[in-house]
Amino acid sequence: MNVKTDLRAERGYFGELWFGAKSLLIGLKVTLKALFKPIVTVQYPREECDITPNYRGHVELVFNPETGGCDCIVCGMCARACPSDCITVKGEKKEGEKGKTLTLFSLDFTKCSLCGSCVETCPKSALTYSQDYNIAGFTREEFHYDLIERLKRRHQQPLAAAAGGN
Amino acid sequence: MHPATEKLVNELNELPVAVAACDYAQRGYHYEVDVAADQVRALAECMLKHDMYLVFVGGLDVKPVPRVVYQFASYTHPGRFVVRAAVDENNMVPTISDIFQGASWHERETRDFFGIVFADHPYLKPLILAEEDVDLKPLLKTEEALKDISEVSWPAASDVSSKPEAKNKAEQG
Amino acid sequence: MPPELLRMIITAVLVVAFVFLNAMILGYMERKISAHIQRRPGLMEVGPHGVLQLIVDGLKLIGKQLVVPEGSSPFLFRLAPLLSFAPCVLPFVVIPFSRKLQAVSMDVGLIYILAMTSINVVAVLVAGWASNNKYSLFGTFRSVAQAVSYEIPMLLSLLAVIMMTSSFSLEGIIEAQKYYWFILIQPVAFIIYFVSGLAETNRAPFDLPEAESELTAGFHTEYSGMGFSFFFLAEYANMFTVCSIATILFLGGWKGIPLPFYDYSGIIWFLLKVYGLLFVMIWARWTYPRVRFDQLMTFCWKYLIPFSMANLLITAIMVKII
Amino acid sequence: METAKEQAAQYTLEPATDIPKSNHYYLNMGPQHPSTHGVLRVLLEMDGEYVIKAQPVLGYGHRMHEKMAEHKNWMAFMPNTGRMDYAAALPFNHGYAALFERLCNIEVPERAEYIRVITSELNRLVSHHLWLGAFLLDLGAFTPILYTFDDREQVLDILEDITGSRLTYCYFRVGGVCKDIDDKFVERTRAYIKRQRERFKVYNELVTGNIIFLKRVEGVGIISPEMARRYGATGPVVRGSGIAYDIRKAEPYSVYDRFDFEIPTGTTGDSLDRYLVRLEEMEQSLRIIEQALEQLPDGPYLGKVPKKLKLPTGDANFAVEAARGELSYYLVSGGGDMPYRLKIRVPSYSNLSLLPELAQGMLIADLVAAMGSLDLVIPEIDR
Repeated sequence: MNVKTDLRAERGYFGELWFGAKSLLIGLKVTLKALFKPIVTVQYPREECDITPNYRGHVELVFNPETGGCDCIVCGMCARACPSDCITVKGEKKEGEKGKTLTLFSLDFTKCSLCGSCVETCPKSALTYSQDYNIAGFTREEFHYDLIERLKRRHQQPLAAAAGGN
Repeated sequence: MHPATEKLVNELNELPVAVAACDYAQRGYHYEVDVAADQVRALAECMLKHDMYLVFVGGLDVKPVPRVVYQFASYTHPGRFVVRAAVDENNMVPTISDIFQGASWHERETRDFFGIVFADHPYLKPLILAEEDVDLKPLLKTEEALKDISEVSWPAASDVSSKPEAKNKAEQG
Repeated sequence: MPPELLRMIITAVLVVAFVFLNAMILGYMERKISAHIQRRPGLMEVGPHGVLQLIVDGLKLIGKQLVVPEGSSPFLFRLAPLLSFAPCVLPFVVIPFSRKLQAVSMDVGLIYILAMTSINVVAVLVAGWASNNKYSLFGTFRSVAQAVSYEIPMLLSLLAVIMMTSSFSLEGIIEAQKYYWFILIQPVAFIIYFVSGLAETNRAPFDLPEAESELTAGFHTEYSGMGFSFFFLAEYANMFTVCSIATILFLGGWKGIPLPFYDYSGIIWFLLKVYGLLFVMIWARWTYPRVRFDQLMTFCWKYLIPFSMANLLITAIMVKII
Repeated sequence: METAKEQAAQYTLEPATDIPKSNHYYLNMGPQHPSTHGVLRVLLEMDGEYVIKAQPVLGYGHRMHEKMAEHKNWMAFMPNTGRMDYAAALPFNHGYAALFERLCNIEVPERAEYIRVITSELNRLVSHHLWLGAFLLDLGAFTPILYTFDDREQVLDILEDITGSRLTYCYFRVGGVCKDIDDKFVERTRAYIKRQRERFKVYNELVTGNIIFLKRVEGVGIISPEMARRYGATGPVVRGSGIAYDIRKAEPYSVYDRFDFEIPTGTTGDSLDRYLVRLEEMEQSLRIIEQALEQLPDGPYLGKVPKKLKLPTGDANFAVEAARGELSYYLVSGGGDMPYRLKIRVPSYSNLSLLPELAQGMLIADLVAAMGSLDLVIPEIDR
């Protein structure tokens, strides 16, 4: 299929003038119309866009309300699946419990490429994506996240706020 | 087989090159060609004559000698050729950049990554790497990782039945 | 102090103040109009709807260092912004803002203005040459060639009006439009003048001397701080001058239906017309792509000059007959 | 032969015109220049405003993806594919996933193939929107880029809802895709198609018919079919030259053979043709998406894939039509789950390589227009 070729027509001296003037006026019409249309942008730091719940930010541990912690069994699948080696998981064996207990889950977000391998390989579905998208910091260390700490903070703050209200 | 491809294959058979038809569904190309370094130019001219275009030129570091891989295809009919040329004793292959001008950059890149020299190339300066990295050759394999050419080729047609993917399928099932 | 000297000082202060104010208004207008054409809000941060942004920008520019590049000619490099700014201020002296508001009444007012606006090209030449930058030099080449060739249709189109009024005096031309505006009988001259005016002030689609996508910033690539802001001021002052000439010659100057505030209706009408034309200039800039250099020249020599000459000829015949 | 060997062994052979004539001079366009889009540097030998010789200098954004591929299994390398062509990452995902499916003979559920086609075509629209805005920005029109970005945002929102990211997607998996689409997606996509059709009118009024635009692109940067072939140009560049070559038709992959769409071609091979071809391609993409949504079957979105793929020894190639042309992954495997060698043939690389010949004798303004019409993505060239 050929694209339209009428744009290439020989128009002659006055034909070109007429064609040109008309096209320029049509262009002005388009922009004038736009001038009176509502704006489509968002004043970013003042207002923020609604982010879709499917947004895939960095990983977070999933809160399990029954245990009050997370479901991680320290199998290390996520750390092995990570293409950039940015996950470190450590756990220790405690007396009277089967399996290990999570003691450290750190994510080096500076290296993460947001592929989602860790979330997909997790056998206990203990990992999920965070919704944070406007992340900024001054040092690299600010992006070395301690996910256990983050989990605690996320689920203690509402409680503390409620307590403060009372 | 498209008649134009057939003509090309017939002409290639007249050169001292080994042309083998392949299963497109399995490999994604139609013909595999093995060629010696001194026949590369004749082959490229033949490709040019038969309306093929150059898809890419790349290197492949294998024992006993590295290969230069060319791929040709056509705008008008299906027919994808993968050409493997063994470098000569000086680690050289003649350039085809005067036949397919697009090869010039690909050859420079291959020089960057593999150190394969393209004889008579008019301007074999590093393209992608910096000029001081002329001896870096990042894609060359280490001694232990280096494999023989037979270890990275499809098994010969006779033992098609023992294709590994058949095994894969069995694992799936 | 002799009253004449006092008058001159007051005029000078007012004119320079007006140039700065005009640049601020136009800068705000340009950014707001472009924003809304592109469907974004534009300036919103400093002051309500960002009205104070231009003041902050001005302060920022004053505070910045004027970096003189290595290998440049430091004297000429520093001279060029001043050379660009000074002649732009002078035309304001003779522009009749209303019947009573005019600093100096001059019989050859029009010629004076045209002479002053032509100096700008020298400043651009000096700026581009002194910068020791190839992009700047490109911008300069283009600017000089463009300004010189577009002067011809511009003057030819103005000549048609001058022939009808037999006067170079701006008040005289306004008085001659007692019953109708000259745009009605000289539409071709008006269009040619306006297009040449766009080219003379290096406004898009004729902004080749500072074509961003080709020459990064053209002749003022190397300028920073106040050096840059002088070019910026000069551009807006030139735009105002071009539009006020168009208003005076074709749109009846300060003439208009008397408004309730009688004393000021002249100046209100004048500014309304001028800023209306300036709006069109800005509107066009944010609509069109940039022309190529040879096309710019072709357009001038193939269309503008023949048309303005034909227009002049017809005007001459009509003046003779009537 | 002996001299040829010596010459080549030196690696530092200068081109004949390295020393400019007295009235010629060098101009460095880039790596930081408003119209080189990223870190491309073009070394220009100029005579006044005319370009005598243009030499692109590459490698400023080089990351050696091909080496990384040799040390990663398919899943670990998948994010890398999206980072080569940031403007249209999904076709790059697609080629890599499909290459492994071909090598290991893995079945992909039909629904997954449809999802792949729909999202890839949406991504092509994203890429063409970006190109359209940037191309006009190169020509000095500031406003269209904001309009195209407005439309592009609509597609990005749809894609983000499904893939979770906006630009460097990592959505396809060997055997399917990682997340199913839902009714909301279908609905939004339909609404978007309707909106986009309306918007083409605006583009045509504002840009296509504009006399200044036509004058800037007509007859500029003419690539003859013969020249395109010698350089291996593909995609809209070669279609602009009048050759109806599209991998989606020539070597149909996925389910592209089930849709009724046409390959737009130009007549002269100038920048205007490439512009019109891309604009028409956007329309054709909408058609494909419409048909795919119509035919969308139910079923699983991810097939059965062994946990650890075992590659057979041998080589395979997979070519897809990326937004800029033919993308070929050529994989040589020596067993195991990692490639022995992966050659990535990217479209912009060949498309840019014709610039030195194209640029000869051009005005610098035309060079900017011609480069814009080639639609270059530099990270893809540098890899």
